[in-house]
Amino acid sequence: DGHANSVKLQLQWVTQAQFAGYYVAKDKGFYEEEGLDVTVLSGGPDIAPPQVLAGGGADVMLNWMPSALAAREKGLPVVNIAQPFKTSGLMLTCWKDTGIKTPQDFKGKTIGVWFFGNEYPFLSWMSQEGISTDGGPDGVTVLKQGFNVDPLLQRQADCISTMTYNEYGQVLDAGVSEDELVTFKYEDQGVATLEDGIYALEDNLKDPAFKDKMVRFVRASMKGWKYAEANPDEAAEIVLENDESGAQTEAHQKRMMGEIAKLTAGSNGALDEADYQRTVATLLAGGSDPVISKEPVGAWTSEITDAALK
Amino acid sequence: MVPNANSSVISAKALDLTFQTADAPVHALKDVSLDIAQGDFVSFIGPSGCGKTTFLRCIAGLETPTGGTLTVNGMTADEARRARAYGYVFQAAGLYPWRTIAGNIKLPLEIMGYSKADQNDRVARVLDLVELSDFGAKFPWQLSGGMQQRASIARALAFDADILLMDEPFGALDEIVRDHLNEQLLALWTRTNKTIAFVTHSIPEAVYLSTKIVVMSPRPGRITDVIDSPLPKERPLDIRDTPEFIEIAHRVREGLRAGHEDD
Amino acid sequence: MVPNANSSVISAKALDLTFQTADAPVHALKDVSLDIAQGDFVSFIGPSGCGKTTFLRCIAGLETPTGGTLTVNGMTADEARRARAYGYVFQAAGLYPWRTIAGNIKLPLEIMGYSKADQNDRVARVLDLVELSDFGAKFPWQLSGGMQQRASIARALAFDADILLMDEPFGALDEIVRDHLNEQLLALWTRTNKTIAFVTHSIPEAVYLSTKIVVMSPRPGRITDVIDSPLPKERPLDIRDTPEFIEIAHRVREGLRAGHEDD
Amino acid sequence: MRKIFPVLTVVAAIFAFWYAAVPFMNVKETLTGLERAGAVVVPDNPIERRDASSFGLVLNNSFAIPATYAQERPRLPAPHQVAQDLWKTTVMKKVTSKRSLVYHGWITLSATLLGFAIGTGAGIILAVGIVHSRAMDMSVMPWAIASQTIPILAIAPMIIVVLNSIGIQGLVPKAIISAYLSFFPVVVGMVKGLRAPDAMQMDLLKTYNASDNQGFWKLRLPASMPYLFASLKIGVAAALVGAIVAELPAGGARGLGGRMLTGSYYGQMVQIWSALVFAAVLAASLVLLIGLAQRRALKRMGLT
Amino acid sequence: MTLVILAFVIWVAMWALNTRLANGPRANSRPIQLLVPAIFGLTILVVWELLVHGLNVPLVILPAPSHVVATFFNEIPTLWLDFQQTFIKGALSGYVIGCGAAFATAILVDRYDFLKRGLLPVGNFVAALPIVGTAPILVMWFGFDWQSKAAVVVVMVFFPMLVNTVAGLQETTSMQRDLMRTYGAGYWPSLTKLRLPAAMPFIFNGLKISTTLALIGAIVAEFFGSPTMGMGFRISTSVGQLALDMVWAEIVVAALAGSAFYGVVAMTEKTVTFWHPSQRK
Ligand SMILES: Nc1ncnc2c1ncn2[C@@H]1O[C@H](COP(=O)(O)OP(=O)(O)OP(=O)(O)O)[C@@H](O)[C@H]1O
Ligand SMILES: Nc1ncnc2c1ncn2[C@@H]1O[C@H](COP(=O)(O)OP(=O)(O)OP(=O)(O)O)[C@@H](O)[C@H]1O
Ligand SMILES: Cc1ncc(C[n+]2csc(CCO)c2C)c(N)n1
Ligand SMILES: [Mg+2]
Ligand SMILES: [Mg+2]
Repeated sequence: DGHANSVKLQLQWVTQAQFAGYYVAKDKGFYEEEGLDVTVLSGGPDIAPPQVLAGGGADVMLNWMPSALAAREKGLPVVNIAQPFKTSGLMLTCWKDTGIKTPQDFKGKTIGVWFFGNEYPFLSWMSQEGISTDGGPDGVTVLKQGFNVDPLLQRQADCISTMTYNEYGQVLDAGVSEDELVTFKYEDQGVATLEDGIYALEDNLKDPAFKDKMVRFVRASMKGWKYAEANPDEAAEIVLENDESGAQTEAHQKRMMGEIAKLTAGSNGALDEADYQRTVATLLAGGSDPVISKEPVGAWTSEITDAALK
Repeated sequence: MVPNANSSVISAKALDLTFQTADAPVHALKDVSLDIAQGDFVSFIGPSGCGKTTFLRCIAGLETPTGGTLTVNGMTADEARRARAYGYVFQAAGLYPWRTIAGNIKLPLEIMGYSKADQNDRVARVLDLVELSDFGAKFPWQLSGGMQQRASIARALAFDADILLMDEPFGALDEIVRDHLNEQLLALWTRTNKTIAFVTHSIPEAVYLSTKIVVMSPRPGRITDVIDSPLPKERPLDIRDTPEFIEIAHRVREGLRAGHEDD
Repeated sequence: MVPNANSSVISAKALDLTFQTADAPVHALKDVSLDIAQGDFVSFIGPSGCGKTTFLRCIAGLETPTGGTLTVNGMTADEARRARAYGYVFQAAGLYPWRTIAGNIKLPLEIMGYSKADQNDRVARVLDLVELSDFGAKFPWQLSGGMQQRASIARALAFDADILLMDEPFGALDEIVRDHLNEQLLALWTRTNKTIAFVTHSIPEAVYLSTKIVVMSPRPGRITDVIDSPLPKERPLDIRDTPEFIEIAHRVREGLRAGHEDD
Repeated sequence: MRKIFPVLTVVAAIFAFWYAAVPFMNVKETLTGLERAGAVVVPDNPIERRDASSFGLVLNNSFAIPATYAQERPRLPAPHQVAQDLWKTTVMKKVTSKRSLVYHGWITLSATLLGFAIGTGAGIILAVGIVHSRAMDMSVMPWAIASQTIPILAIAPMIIVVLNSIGIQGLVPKAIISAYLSFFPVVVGMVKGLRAPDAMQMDLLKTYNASDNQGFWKLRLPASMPYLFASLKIGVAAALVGAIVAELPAGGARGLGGRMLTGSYYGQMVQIWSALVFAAVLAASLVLLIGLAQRRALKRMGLT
Repeated sequence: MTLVILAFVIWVAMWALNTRLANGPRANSRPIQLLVPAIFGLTILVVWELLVHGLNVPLVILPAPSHVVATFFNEIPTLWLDFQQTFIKGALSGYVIGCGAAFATAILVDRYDFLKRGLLPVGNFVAALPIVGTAPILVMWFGFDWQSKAAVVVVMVFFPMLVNTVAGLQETTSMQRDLMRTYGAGYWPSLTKLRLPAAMPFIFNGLKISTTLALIGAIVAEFFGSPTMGMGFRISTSVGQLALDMVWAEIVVAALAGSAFYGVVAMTEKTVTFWHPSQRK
């Protein structure tokens, strides 16, 4: 029946090239080829995808692993079934003229951080550096960063969180040259956590029909991703067509697609266990109030990707 | 004042009413006995707070006495109210501002389920009676205070009640308009032969209108004097300058002052 | 009615006042001439809308006439107002509910800058004058209507104004209370020898109180009759049943009716 | 004219003040930009400028004033920048375009109208219940007041998710949030209105031995009309705010709320400002419309 | 399923009980007037609890009240910190500044009729600006800390307070004003002795409306950027962590603080405007 073939996907942000693979797969008919009817639900800062999943509003979601593992500990058993993003795009972007050269220079500075479950890699990084996050001359003052780069441009913060593919570009678009900035990629600092994985509910995965549906979904999605990597401009156009807000510009989405392609490049969809272990280690190390308190069990499965990539 | 079941339209015996309020109970009526016969025009006069309104409301079944008996048309007051035995005119006209004058007069007729045609007939008739025929389509605020008060009397006359209860209907009007309405009310009473119970503050008004003047006094509210008027039924306004009139007025004033001195 | 600058406290000559309203201009006062001498008690009577209030407000400098001349204590009305030449008593007591009775009486004294000690003296004195000594610390709503009105008279007496302007001060009270206050007012007037201008709707009240009764009539508001009262200064309440009294009352009523028939 | 002149004066004063404020608000970013382009500015160090007063900066770099009015990401956009953006996004775009404010305005408006209808209906029903049942009056009223201390933005996402999970999506969840905000003023106003008839008016009906039903239709309801309209005006403005708030977690970033969100997300201050102005104009028009309906209805009822 | 039925039964029973209490002989006594809403509130909690368990609602969507209460008591230090940041620093300071400024403006507006006719219509327009749009702007202007929250609150409470105060200052009857004129009283005596006292009920109306606006404004503004504490901060980050129990604990704090704030202002009103008919009995 129709239900067996319909999939609702909850994104974790508004429509942008960060999610190009799914829009491409839909637009190019890859889902249709798999017999799937996929609805892509865009997100935003006030939407918690795990909550939507729990409420039955979606079958699968995209999520950053810290947030997904936190949900798991809260009793919502979500499982990573595929990991199209190999590399993390998260970084801190700082003004060079503040004198920041290494993470140790953060002391006494003000840093904007995204919360919503994404603060944990930062906290864990700072605790590894031995820097307190409660302000004061020897610690950093943390701000809950809103959704834009103005705190940096207006120097309310010395550093802010940016994604290589989005906010960093916005800083440059504002007329700032790369020479004026210093960046710290989480990937380079060894505190990267997995981003933009595909997650489903554990209970649903016990159902073979659902599992089969997911296999087809992941297969088609990865096909979409690989197509997007190969045809970035076309992918950006497809994203633009699907943007309901009318706020996105072509230049911005094309550049984003270019940067996204670098992050998905190393992945065929299967989760690399080493990356997973590093993510978990980072999170368990996280400061005084760690996001997860114990090693998660069954938080990911390779069954789906194994079947999809056969 | 011997009760007479046949001719008495309203008959109160040893009526008592105490209001329970937050602080002290208020003894509003004490041992009030009175008989009103068919066709009487009875005025109630007395200082503020002596229970005039309360007594009228008891007759209307709007207040329940805490003691004594009260019959209206041979029924209890509440039954009489349900039987729509009387028309009630309040101190202020109390017309609904969102209805025209005709609409206001129709209100009781609609509620009592008169037919549309009958409603219109009656409205026309009572408008004529109070000389407001040209004003049926106007809204209340387009009329002067005196005209509004006449409309409210028309409203009480529109359905077939033999009793008219009026609580200071002209209290808010100026003396000249009041004189005029008094004349008209007398004419109407003569023509229709209704029984009227009328509350007022004004001695001349009471004397001019009534066949019977009931003087009340407060704390607790009770009847101190009942004066049967020797004036003829036909009363030109000038009657107020006659010695008989002045004599009765004097007696009423004396009665009032006596009641007042109890304080 | 020959104007006499020496004895005339208030002197109006050919006063005219037209209100400009949204629709048609209202001719509220037309050619009003009147002299009020020191110590007079002048009542203004007339049907609603005849300009009684307007005339009093002109004297008080609250309204500006559009024609004619008006002097109060030899000054213009506005100068007199600034010189605090009169006390004004409104129809409703208009006490400020957030002040005690004493506080209300203090109000004009505070504004006029009397010393604290003087304020207390005066409050005590006028409270005594209106027989409210025990109620200084009460709030207005804790008093009956008649007591409130007495407090408002006390407020107008507290400072040294020779003129008292009163606009239907007892209009809202019941007849008995009113009689009582009338008596007290007369006593006060005899004692203080103030000049009083007094607006009323009630013929008995006008006749009972005044040395001079001014009958007015509307559209446009003008003076139709000025009656000098032959009654003695000492007036018990019973005087109202004397033939002289009834005679004057009759004349006032005739004057009123004549004005009314112009409509 | 007598009515419009003071308003125009105040508006002119606001614009004058606004224009005067722009250089001070934008000077720091403007100077940084100009410095990048090679101009000499004092002081020549962005950190010193951050800690300097805007006032001094404008005085010392007066050549930069014109540029403060033409910033792409201004802290305070100049009125003409907002006006240009409004013009571009309303008149110059097809109304079906996703870049048209009219298109987004309509999305918000439809949620507002539906929410307003639901809120008003619920409010009236609740008010009737409260007036007719003492139990309801005593139990519900205190909690209705307490319910308004809950920050709607905090529970809006939950409402959306909960409704989502029982299969309600799209316009309705937004309308329900919008209704949540608009129902309260209606309840308060209608309770007051239905209780407006004084004891005498109620007694009059009693003398006619009228039923409760007749009392409602012939007295309470007509007497409550002025109150109803007064609260509808407050309610419709609240409904619009509700619809805009609901657009943040509703997904898709559509509607005026979506515009404000994406504007803030991409640092497009001008876009926020024009969405704000558009929303305020929308609110004012809705209130005006209800005012017109009020005037007509009350006039026909003889109440004015 | 039994739990759901039980919930229904309890609901019906409560309603029957409340109807009896409300129509009973002592319905106007103080205890009953507190008891009836209390029973109603308690029933809602019990029904909520039963439904959450009976329908197996996931914790991450709606926590049971018992769970929220437990969190509330476990997290008191955090809640207290957030309360200070948002309520004391943000809401209260904004409330004082906003209401104070509105009051001063109202006096000015009242003095100059021109301002009144010009400013009030514009004010109504500005008051319709949704907070969702103004908050990001004000956070950008005034920074991440409580100052920007106070600014949002100022913007939210200013016009309701202004409109009420202006209306209040016009509340005097012409007779009361004329009385002042008969004393030859100038502007200031009229203002302090007549118009301000007479305006108090309206001023308090504005102050009461502003209490809830202030709290909501301060919380919502934190959604758009904040330091790492505050009720709005906690709510938005806890949603991300699916700590719904914490979200509801903060909502409980908000409701308690809001009701208490309102109550304090209402009580002050009672003492200040003791003379007003609505306050007497
Ligand atoms: N519902 C009530 N509850 C308590 N006391 C009441 C109530 N109605 C009237 N009273 C009191 O009963 C007494 C008689 O009141 P009533 O209204 O009958 O007087 P009245 O003679 O009509 O006075 P007035 O001339 O002022 O209209 C007064 O003391 C009044 O305060
Ligand atoms: N401020 C005003 N603007 C326009 N017309 C007014 C104004 N004040 C009074 N009038 C009109 O002037 C006329 C005289 O009014 P005034 O109040 O002096 O009458 P009055 O004799 O005191 O009547 P009442 O006995 O009803 O108090 C009336 O027609 C009234 O409508
Ligand atoms: C409130 C909130 N803050 C941060 C993220 C993390 N995140 C996931 S995708 C994305 C977009 C990057 O351009 C960001 C920031 C989130 N989901 N919600
Ligand atoms: Mg009465
Ligand atoms: Mg008058």
